[in-house]
Amino acid sequence: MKKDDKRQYALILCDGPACLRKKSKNLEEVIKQELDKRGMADRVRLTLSGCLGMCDKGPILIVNPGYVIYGGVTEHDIPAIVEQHLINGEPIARLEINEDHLFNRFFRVFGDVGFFGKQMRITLRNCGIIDPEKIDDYLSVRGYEALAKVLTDISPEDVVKEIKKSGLRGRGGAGYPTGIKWELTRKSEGSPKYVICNADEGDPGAFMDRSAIEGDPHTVIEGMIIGGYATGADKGFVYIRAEYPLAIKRLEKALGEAKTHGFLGKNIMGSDFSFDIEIKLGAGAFVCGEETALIHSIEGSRGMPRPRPPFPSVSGLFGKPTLINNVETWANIPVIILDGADWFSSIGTETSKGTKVFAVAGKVKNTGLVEVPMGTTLREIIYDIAGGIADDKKFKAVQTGGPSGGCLPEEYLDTKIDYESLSKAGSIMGSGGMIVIDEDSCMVNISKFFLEFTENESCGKCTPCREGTKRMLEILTRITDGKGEEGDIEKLERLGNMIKKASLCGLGQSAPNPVLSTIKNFREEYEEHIKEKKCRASACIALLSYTITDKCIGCMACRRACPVNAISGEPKVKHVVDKTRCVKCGLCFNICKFDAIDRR
Amino acid sequence: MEQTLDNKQAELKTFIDGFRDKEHFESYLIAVLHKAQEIHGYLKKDVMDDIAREMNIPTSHIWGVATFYHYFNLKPIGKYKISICLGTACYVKGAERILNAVKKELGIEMGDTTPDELFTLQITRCLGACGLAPVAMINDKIHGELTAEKMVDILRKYRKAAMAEAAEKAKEQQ
Amino acid sequence: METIAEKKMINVTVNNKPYKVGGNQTIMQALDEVGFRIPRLCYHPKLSIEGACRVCIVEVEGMRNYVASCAFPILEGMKIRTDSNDVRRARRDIVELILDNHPEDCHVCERDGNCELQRLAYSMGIRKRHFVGEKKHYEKDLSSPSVIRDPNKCILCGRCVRMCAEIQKVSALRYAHRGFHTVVMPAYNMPFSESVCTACGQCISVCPTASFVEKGNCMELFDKLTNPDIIKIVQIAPSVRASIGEAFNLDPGRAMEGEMAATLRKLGFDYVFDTQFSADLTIMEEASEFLDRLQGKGKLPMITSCSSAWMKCMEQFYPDLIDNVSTCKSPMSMMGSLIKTHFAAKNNMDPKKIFTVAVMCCTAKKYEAQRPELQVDEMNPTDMVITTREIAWMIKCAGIDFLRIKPEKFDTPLGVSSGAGVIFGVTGGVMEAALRTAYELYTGETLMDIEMNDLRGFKGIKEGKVVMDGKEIRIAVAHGLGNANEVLEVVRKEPDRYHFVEIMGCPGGCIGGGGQPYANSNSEPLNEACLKKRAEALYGLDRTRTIRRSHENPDVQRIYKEFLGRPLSALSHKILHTHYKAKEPRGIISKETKVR
Amino acid sequence: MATPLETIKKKRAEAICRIISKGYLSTKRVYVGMATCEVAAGSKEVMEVFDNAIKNGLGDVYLSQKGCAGRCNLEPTVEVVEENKIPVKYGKINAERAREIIERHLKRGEVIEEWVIR
Repeated sequence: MKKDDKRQYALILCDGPACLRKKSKNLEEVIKQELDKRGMADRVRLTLSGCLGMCDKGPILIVNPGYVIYGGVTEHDIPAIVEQHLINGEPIARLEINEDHLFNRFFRVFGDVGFFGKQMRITLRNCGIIDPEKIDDYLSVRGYEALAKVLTDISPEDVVKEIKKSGLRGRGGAGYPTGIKWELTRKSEGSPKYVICNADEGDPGAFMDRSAIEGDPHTVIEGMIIGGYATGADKGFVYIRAEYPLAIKRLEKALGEAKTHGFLGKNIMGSDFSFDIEIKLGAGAFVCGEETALIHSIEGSRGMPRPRPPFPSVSGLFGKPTLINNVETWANIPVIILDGADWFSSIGTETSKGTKVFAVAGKVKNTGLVEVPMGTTLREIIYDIAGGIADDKKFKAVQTGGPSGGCLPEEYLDTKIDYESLSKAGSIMGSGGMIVIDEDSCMVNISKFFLEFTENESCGKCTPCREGTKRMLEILTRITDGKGEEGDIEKLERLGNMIKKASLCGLGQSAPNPVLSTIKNFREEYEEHIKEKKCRASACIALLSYTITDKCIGCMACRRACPVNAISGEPKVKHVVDKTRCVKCGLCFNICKFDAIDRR
Repeated sequence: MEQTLDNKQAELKTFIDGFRDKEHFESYLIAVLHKAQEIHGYLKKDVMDDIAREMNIPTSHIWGVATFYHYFNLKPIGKYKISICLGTACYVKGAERILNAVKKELGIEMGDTTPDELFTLQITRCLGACGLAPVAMINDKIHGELTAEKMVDILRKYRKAAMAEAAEKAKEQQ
Repeated sequence: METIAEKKMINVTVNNKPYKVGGNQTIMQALDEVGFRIPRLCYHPKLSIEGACRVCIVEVEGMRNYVASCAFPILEGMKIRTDSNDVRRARRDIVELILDNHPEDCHVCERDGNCELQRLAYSMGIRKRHFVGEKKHYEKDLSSPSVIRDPNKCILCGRCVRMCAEIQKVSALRYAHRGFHTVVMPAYNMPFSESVCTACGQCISVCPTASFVEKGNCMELFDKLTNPDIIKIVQIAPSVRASIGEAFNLDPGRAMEGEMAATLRKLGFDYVFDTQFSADLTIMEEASEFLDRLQGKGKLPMITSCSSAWMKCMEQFYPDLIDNVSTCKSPMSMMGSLIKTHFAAKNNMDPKKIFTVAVMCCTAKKYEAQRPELQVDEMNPTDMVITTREIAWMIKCAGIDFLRIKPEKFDTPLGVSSGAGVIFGVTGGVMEAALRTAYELYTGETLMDIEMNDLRGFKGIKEGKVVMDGKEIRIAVAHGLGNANEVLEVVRKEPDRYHFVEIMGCPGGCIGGGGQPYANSNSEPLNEACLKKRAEALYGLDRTRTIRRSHENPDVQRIYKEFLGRPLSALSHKILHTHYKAKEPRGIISKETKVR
Repeated sequence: MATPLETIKKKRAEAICRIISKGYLSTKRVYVGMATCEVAAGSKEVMEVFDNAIKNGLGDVYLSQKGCAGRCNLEPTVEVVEENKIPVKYGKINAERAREIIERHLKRGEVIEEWVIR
C-alpha cells in the first residue's frame, strides 16, 4: 500500500471491565494523540465498545476494515500500529490474536457505529448480517456447525452439562436456569418427549423475538435440534404469534431448507438422531406466553394456565415431558456449543451470564433493538446506546419487563442489569421490553395502561386476576378521571399484593407490578391526582384545567368553538373560561392561534 | 373469482384432511380455525359445526376456543381491517388519539364494522414496528408515524379507492 | 383406591404443630386427614383439579406465593400455615372479589341460604365491602324446560363445566370469552334448549350458587291445586322419598314414603299414586321385551329406557343404537298414560280434565313430559313435573308440618308396589328388578336369591351374569352418562358382549338426580356417603316389602286382567311403548379434548 | 461414512461457492434491511430500486436482503460493503435516496456522508 492511500479506518477499543482493569483506559487518549500527531485524525474513527468477550487477551483493539484483532495492547504499541497498519497497511502479526467468536461478524460491519459500540451481539449475531431466507448465508457463518459438533462427539449428557455450565438462564422472563430445565426433561420418564420454542412474544412494545426469527431463523432451529438431541425429544414445535406473518414465512422457509439439507428429519446428518419441527400459530392471547397456557394452546384448547407442579419438564405437551425455552434462549445454544460454556460464562455478572436483548422504545433519541452483556447499567443503555432522552426532556422513569415489570426512577439508573438486581430494584428482566418515560408522561396513566393490558389479557380462570385486575383498573380509572378517593392507594396496594401472591400463573402474579412499583416510586403523583386533582404531566385529560391568559386578543374563535358555551367575552376583550361548565374537550386549546389558552 | 360456498367447504375439508394422519389430530383445531377464517373471512356457526363433525370435537369446545382468542372474528369484517397498535411505544407516542380519530371518522366503536362493510376497527398489541410509532395496520399494510389528521386522510383514501373500484365494477356490469 | 394406611406417612408442620400425614396426596387432602378444613370452592373430589378459585390458598414456608392446597402435592418436611393474618385476609379478599361480581339478592335466591358462596362469605368474615365496582350483566336463559342458566350468579368455579364434560361427557357447557367477560355457556351461546344438553341437571347439583336452577313450576301448580274444575293426580318417584328428608335438615337415609303420601294429599291432590306401581308395570313389559329379543325378536343387547336424560342423550349422541333401546316408556309416562286411559275410563272421568303431576328427582323428566312421541290420544301423559327440591319448597310454602305428619297409604289401584319397583331409584335397580321377573318368566321357576350384590354399589360400570335354564345372560350397568359412554362404545364394537344393559343418566341413578336436595353445609354435592344412605333407604324398603317381585304385585296382575291383556299386547304397545328418533344438534364425544 | 462435522464443513464450502457464484465477490455488496419493521418503513420500494438497477445493467454489485440490525428509528437501512473499506451504513433510505446511492456511491464511489449512520 502506498502512503497516499486515503483509505478510512475504524478502530474499536474494548471498554469492557476486564480491559479497563488492565489499564486500557488511557489508550484512548494515547491513540488520539498519536493520530493527531500523524495527521490521521480525519481518516480514523475510534469507537469504544463494551466487552468483546476476549477478556483474557485484553486490552483489545480492533482495526477495521479487515477486522484485525490486536490483543494485549499497551500504549507503547500504539505508534507502531498507527505507522505500520494504518499508514503502511501492514497488520502487526505479533499483536494479532486469532480469536474469532461468532458474534464478531456483526462488529465487522457495525462495530464503528456508536449505537452498537456498547452492545454485544450473541443471539442477534447474524441479524442484519445475513440473508435470513438463504440457508447458504447461515451455513457460511458456521451455521449448523454446533449441531454437527454435538452429533459428532458430544453425548446428550455432556450437552446438558455444557448448557448448565454456561450459566444460561431463560430469557423469557423468570430466568430459570436453562441447563436445569434441560436436565429435568432429560431425566423425566415418558416418551415421546417434546421441545417447544416459545415465540409468543406478546409484551406491548417488545419485538426481540420477531426480529431474531426474521433476521436469523436457522439459529433458533439449530438450538432446538440440539435441545431435542440433549433431552431425547424427537419432535419440536415453534409456537409463534399469528400477528408475525413475515417471521412465520421465514421460519417456514428455513424449516424447509433445513429439511432439504438433512438437518431435520430422519437420521440427521447420518447420525441415528431424528428430529422434526412444526409451526403452531397463536391467535392473539398474551397469556399463551405462560408455558402451561402455551401447551394448552398447542393442544388446541383455550390458552388457560394450570397449576404447577407437575412442571412441563415432567408432564407437558400431551402429558409428556416437554422442554420449553423462548426464542432468545434457543438462539444462545449454538454459540455456547461452538464458543464454549467457559467463554459464555465469562460474560455477564455473578448470577446472570451472557447477554440480553432489549427493545428500547419510548422517549429516547435512538429507539431500537439492543443486545448488551448482563451487568450493563440502565444508564449505559439509555444514554450511551439510545442517545438519551429525545427533545431535551427530562428523564422520569424506565419501565422494564412490560406489563409484568415495574417503573424505575432516576436513582436506579446505575442498576446493573441482571435478574436479581432488577428484581431487587422492584422491576423484572422480563422478556426485554424497555420503555423510557419522560416528564410528559403521567405515571398513574402509564400504570393504568399496563393494567388495562393485563386486565384485557387475563384468561379469566383464577379469581384474583380476573376480578382483582378489573377492580384495580376501576380504581386507577377513577383516579385519572379526577374521582379518586382517600384510601384508593391503599386499596390498590392491598389488591395488588394479594393478586401477586394468590394468582394462578405468572401473568396474574406479575400483573400488579407496574402499579405497585409506580406507587412505591411515584406515590406523590398518585396523591396529587387524588387530593389535588392534578396531573403534573398534563396527561390525564379530566384533570386539566383551561384558563385564558393575557395573550388573548379577544378574537372569539374559542368562544365559537366551545361546544358547551363555557367561554364568554366581548370582541377584542380577553375571554374567560367558566370552569364549572368546561368539559375539557380541548377544542379551544387547539383552535387558539395566539397561544393564549393555558392548559395544566 | 369469488369462490363458491361448496368450493370453500371443500378447501377447508382438504386442509383438515391434511392433519388426519398426525398424532393428536384434535390439537390442530386452532390451525383449522385460522384456515376457516382465511377462507370465510370470519368464523360462522355452520363452519364451526362442520369443523366439529370433521374433527370430532364438541361444538362447545370450538366455541370456547374461538371466543378465547382475539384473532378470531365471530362477525363478518369489513373490506379493510384497521388494527390500531396500542403497544407501549405507540401508546406513549399518542396511539389513543389516533384511535379516537378513527372512531370519530368512521362512527364506530372498537370491534365494529361500518354499515357499508368497508372498515372494521380493531386494536392490536405491538406490530413490532415501534420505530415508526404510532402505527396502524390496514389489512397487511403498516402505516407509521401517524397523526390523527394523517390517519383520517389515509382512511379517506381507502374509501375513495373502494368507491372508485365499486363504480368501475358497476360500469363493467352495465 | 389407595387407603391411608397404604400411603407412605410423612412429617409436616401445620401452624407450627407437627403432624404425620399420608404422602402422595395434595396439601388439602393431607389437611383434611388431620382435621383441618381449608375453605374451597372450585374443588370437587369427583372432578379434575382446576386450581382456579384460589380460595383454598395456604402459606408454605420457602415459597414466594400462596399455594392452592387443592392442587399442590404435600411433601416431606413442608411447613404450612393456614392461619396467618395475611393468608386469611387474602382468602377473604378473594371471596369478596367473587361476591362483588355477584347479584346481591340472597334473601330472595332459590338457594334459600344453602349456598356455598354465602357460607364462605360469612365464614371469611366479610362484613364490609371494599372493592365494589361494575358487575356483569347477562340475560338469563329460560329456553330449556328443565334448567335455567343465569350467568349473573355464576362465579366461574367451572364445576358444571367439568361435571358436564368429565362425568357426563356431554360437553354442553364450556367457558367462552375470557377475562372478566368469561361466561359458561353452550356452543354459540345458543339457547340451552337448542344445545346438546341432556337436561340431566347435574350442573345444578354441583353449582355452588344458583347459576343453574331447575325451571320451576311450583306457582303454576299451586294455581292448579286450587282449581276445583280439574282432577289433580300426583305420582311420586322412588328416589324422592329417599332424599326429601334432607331438605328438612334430616340426615340422609330416611325413607319417607307414607309421609309423602300424606303430604301430597294435604297439598290438595285428589289422588296420590306411586311411580313404583308403574315401575312394576315397566318391569313386566321390559322383561317380556327382553325375553322376546332373546328369542330373536329384536336387537340385543337391549338397553333400558327409563332415564330421561339418557334418552335425550341417546337420540343426540347414539342414534345408531336406537334399535337397541327398549321401547318401554319410563315408569312416569306409563303411569300418566294409564291414568288418562284406563283409570279415567274406569272412574268415568274426562281425561282432558285430569291434571297429572309427577314428583321426580329429575330435571330431565320435565323435558320428557313434553315429548310428543309419548302422547296417548293426543294427550301428554304427564302434565307437569316438579323436582324433589320444588316439592320440598311447596311443602314449606303451604305450611305443612312435614316432619310430624302421620304417614298414610297411597291410593289404589295405582299405588301398590313391590320391592322391585322401589329399587328403580338406584343404579342397578332396574336391572335387578327386571331379572327377578325375567328369570321367572323364562325358567318358570322363582328366583330365590334376589339381592344381586354385583349390581349394587357405585362402581361406574358393573357387570354380571345370570344363568337362566343353562343360558348365560351377560349384563352391564352404568350410571352417569360418561360411564354409559364406555359401555356403549363396547356395545358398538362388540354387539355380542352383553345381552342386557342398564343405563341411568345421573351418578348413582335417580337418587343422585339433578332435582334432588342440595348438599348441606357438612357435605358436598354428590357425596358418595350421602348417595349410599339414600340407596340404603330404598334397599331397606325393598327388604321390608312382602312382595319383592313385580309380577307378584296384585294390582299389576289386575290391570293386565282388566285392561291390558298381557305384556306386549297391542294395547300395551299403544299405551306403554314408544319409538325414538335421532335428534339435532348431534352430540360429539371427543377422545382427547380436555376441559379448558 | 463422513462424520456430521465433516459433512458440515463440506456443506459450508458448497454454500460459500454458491454464494460466490451469485456474485458475492463483486466489488460492492448492497444489503437492504427487510424485516417487518423495515418493510413497514418502506424498504420494499428501496429493494426494488436496487433490483431494477441491477436488472438494467448496474454491474459488479451483489444485492442481498438482511434482517433487522436494530436501528428502528433510522429504518429502512442499507449497507454498502466494499472489500478493504469500512462498511457504509445508510439510514432512512427511501426510493429516491436509493437511486442517489446507486448514482453517487455505487457508480462513482462517493460515500454520501449525511445519510451515514454513526
